[in-house]
Amino acid sequence: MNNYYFKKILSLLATLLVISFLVFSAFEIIPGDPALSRLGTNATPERIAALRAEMGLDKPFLFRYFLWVVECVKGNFGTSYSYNVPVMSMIGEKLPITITLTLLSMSMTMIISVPLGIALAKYAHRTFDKVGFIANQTIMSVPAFFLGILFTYIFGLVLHWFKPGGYISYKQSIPGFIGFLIVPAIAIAIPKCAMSIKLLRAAVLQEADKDYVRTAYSRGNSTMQVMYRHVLKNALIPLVTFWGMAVADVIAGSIVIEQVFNIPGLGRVLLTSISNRDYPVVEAVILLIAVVVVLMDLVTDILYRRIDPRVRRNEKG
Amino acid sequence: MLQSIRKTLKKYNNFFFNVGMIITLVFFVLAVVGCFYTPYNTTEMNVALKNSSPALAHIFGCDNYGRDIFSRVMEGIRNTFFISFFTVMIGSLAGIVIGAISGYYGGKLDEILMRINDVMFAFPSVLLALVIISLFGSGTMVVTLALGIAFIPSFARIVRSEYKKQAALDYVQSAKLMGAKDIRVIFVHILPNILPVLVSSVMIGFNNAVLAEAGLSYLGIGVQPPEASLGRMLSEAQSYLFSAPWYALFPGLAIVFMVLGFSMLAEGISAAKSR
Amino acid sequence: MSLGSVKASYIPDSPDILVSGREITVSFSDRNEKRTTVLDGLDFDIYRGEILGLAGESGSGKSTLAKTILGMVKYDSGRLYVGADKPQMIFQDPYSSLNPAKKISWIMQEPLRLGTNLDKNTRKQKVSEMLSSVGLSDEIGDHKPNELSGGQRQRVCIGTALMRNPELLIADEPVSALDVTVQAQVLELMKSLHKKHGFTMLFISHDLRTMYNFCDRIMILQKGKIVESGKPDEMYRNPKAEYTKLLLESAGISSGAV
Amino acid sequence: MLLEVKDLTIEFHDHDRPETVVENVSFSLDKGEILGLVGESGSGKSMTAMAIAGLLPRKKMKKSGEIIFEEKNLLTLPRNDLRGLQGDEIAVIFQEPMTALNPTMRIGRQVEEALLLHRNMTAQDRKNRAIKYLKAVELDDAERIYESYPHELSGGQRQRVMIAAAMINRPKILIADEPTTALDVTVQAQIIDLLQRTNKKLGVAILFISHDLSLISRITHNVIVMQNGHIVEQGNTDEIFANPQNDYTKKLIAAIPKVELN
Repeated sequence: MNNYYFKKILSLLATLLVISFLVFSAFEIIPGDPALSRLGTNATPERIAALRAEMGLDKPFLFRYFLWVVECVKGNFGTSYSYNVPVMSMIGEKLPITITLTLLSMSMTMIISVPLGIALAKYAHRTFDKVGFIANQTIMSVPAFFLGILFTYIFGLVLHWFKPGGYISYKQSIPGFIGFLIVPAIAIAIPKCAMSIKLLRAAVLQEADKDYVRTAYSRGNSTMQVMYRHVLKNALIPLVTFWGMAVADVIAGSIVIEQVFNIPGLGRVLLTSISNRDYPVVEAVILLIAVVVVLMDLVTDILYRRIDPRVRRNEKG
Repeated sequence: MLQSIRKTLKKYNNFFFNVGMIITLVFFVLAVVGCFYTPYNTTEMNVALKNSSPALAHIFGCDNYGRDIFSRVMEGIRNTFFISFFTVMIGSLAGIVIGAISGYYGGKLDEILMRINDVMFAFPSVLLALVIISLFGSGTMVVTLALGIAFIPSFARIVRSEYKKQAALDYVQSAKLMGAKDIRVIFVHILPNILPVLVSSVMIGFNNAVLAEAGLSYLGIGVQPPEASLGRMLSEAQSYLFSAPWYALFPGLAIVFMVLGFSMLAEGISAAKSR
Repeated sequence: MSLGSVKASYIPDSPDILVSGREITVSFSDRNEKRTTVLDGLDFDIYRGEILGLAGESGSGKSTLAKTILGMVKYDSGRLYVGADKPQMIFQDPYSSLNPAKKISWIMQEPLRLGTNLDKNTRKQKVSEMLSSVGLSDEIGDHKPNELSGGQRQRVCIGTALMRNPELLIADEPVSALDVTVQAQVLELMKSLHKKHGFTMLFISHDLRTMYNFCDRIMILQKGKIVESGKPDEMYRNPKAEYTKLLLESAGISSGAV
Repeated sequence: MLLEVKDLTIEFHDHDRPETVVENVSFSLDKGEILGLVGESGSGKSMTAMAIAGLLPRKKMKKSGEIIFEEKNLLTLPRNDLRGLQGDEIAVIFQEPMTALNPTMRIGRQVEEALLLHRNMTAQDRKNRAIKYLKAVELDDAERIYESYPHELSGGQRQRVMIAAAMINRPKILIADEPTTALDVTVQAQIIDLLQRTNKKLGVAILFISHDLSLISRITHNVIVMQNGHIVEQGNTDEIFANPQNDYTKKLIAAIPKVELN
């Protein structure tokens, strides 16, 4: 068991190393000299050379990669080209916003989708399911940012439930901060929720056809007993994978949602750095998300092994 | 020929497929017509019509420059449609080749390919596209290419698992025993059997491509003004949300229905397959 | 990777031998690199024109032996001689051994398309001859596999395998997925085709009852080793190995007549 | 008479045309009897058995006739009352021990589930009883198996677990739907032997469904031969095998490969 996790963590670290190398070399091969772009085209060659040396750009590629990785591990992602402040402090300030948004929408997704997915499957092919399925399919088709705009209009401008654009920093007031993030979180959660419901419904229906369900009925279980005691655990297996990947997806989705609700989060930082060609910041954000992807992979794996004993066997011995 | 078309139509005659087909056809016609004709010039401004509400002459109303929103939505649909088309083409063709090789041959090659693929797959496609765009700029071509590349892993994953399933079946062994070369087994023997899955995942690909393109153009990446794009229209409409809510509503609905059409088609195809 | 023509690593002493193996060992490694021996130093000969039965339970290695002869599995050590060019195989599950996307006629033409230069009309002619010799009507060729019954499918498989007159036919549990009455018919067909074409057949089965009348010789395999071989009548009357006795007893065949 | 089936007819209504899969089937099962139900695929033998077990879907299917068990008609019995019999008086074992057990639930919980549903017992009592029954089906190391998951057992062990789980409430009827088809011959013989001894020891009546005539001829007291949803012949097993009347029965018996050692 421990041996398995040891191996797993090693392979995840290797994955991270590969990603970091790809990211680093990608920003290496792009045309344009960061020193030049920082000083402008009319700078003297001497000044450029001096700045290149200061930025470490005159060293060999692999050496710079090695230095960069060592510094990243230490938590130092370099200095922003455009703002000349440590990348870490720029990102660190924004992290709580993105994390809160992600946690809020993920928990909404999980809490709402499980009972609804089971309910649809229970009434499969009856009117409730048919109507619910079509509604679900339609909701899945609404992009989160359009939902956000609709919510801004309906809840903000018409009903005045919240003040559009009135973001409250977590430094000012934590309840106010969370209160403001709830509507954006709902906008992110609704399409994800619809997808979870669809997946769970399909998984439950697929499980319901299996032989062990018939065995359960033959012992005198009622439909609800069969669903919750036998089917649910097996049907959650595909959903766990989906949720694991949804976390990274939600973070990516929050980039757009932050624009809609004018929230100064990680997404805003990424977008400005992309347009400013502020590569240390872009690299850091990408690496950060890669870490989340890899971590979620680990969490999914742990959950998987809790739910499905067959997975445990495959790596034993 | 005619008979086989009729047979196919009968096989796919279900609610989801029909609704999806109708919606998609409407958008397809709008996109194609949008290449040659729009009711008004999409860039012509008219101060008198600034933020005017929907009326007979301008059924979707006018935007903050007094441009006809219906015409601009048509143009946006056209752009989204073609960007999505090429995105899915790039993603699916590369995905088929990678997935087929990986799934059919298996072994170490499969392990390495899928390792890379899985990391890329778990990486949100919008973000992957953003990385590529940050490297090469934000034109229409780059966005199409970036999304196309970002879509490869999901296709490769599906195709690989189908090939793995098929390669384990006896008819594949049988074909090899007859003396069929691998390339023939892959494309002549196996490919027709995964076609339904492939078509349905291409439709889901369209669905995701439309969503991703709209998201990116909302961020101002992709189609550049004054050319219309649905996402950018939404982002511009946000400033006038209170005075001209229809400006946001119509491009948004266009995205929703376009996505809905493709997802219904995908649903309909899987439903026909499982019957 | 082209299958079916295995290079001989030695030449057996008798010209009557079509396939022969000496000390054949095959092992697989699982995901944790742990190796399990599936075939453990097998010595066997298959004589020209005979029907050799290969009996054993799941995990005995009988299918692996077939795949080794066909070159689909590599053997770790030992010597193998396969004197037949393009040996063919009939699989257990007639539902997965025919390509679901193709028509029967297309499937049956494929061996000719790949191995001969015959034109389309000649190929079709040959297919229709083969269909009638496996007891199927011509119009079956226009159907797809899912429109056929299990018995019909297995007939098609037999016909396809015989399209290029192979010297060796390996049948891996060819009737165990079929209904009992259909089983009898398919076995009868195979027997009569064997008489007509004179190919050599390796008949893999777990059913000692079926093998009794069908095979000229029987080899009993247990955990990758041959525990006994001989003519069915002698073996059933006087089984030497304990395992053979157990198998016969389990099948309800005691030393008396049943 | 323990169970009586009268004029059982089952129709499917999920396609364009209704399809009759079982038509006018009547037979009875006595206490302690092993009754064979034999036929090829599509004969309706499994449908008949599932109707008795109460496992046919309620929708898209029309059932008529009667299945009388202890003066109750199982076909019309309300579902809650039927559930009271399932797993208590009537138990089932299935063909695929691989898939008939829940892959994510420990063996112990599956074996004792019928106790949980039908008896008022403490958890410890249930466990003791489950282990007793696991031992009774000759599983050595019953305590370990109690804590195992299905994938950790072999096919034969799983089928033994199924039998223990089915017998734990001492049912009056055990429906065995091709219980050995998926197993190896030697394991098959052991399971058959176990079923026969269970029948003798506990007096449970067994409805044994199989396509394997040689197996049926060896273990059943009486046999019913079905074809296309109809009963074509029924009676004492030895008599039918010695002197079949119906053409189809003759054909089936002729299809058993003969082993005549001389």
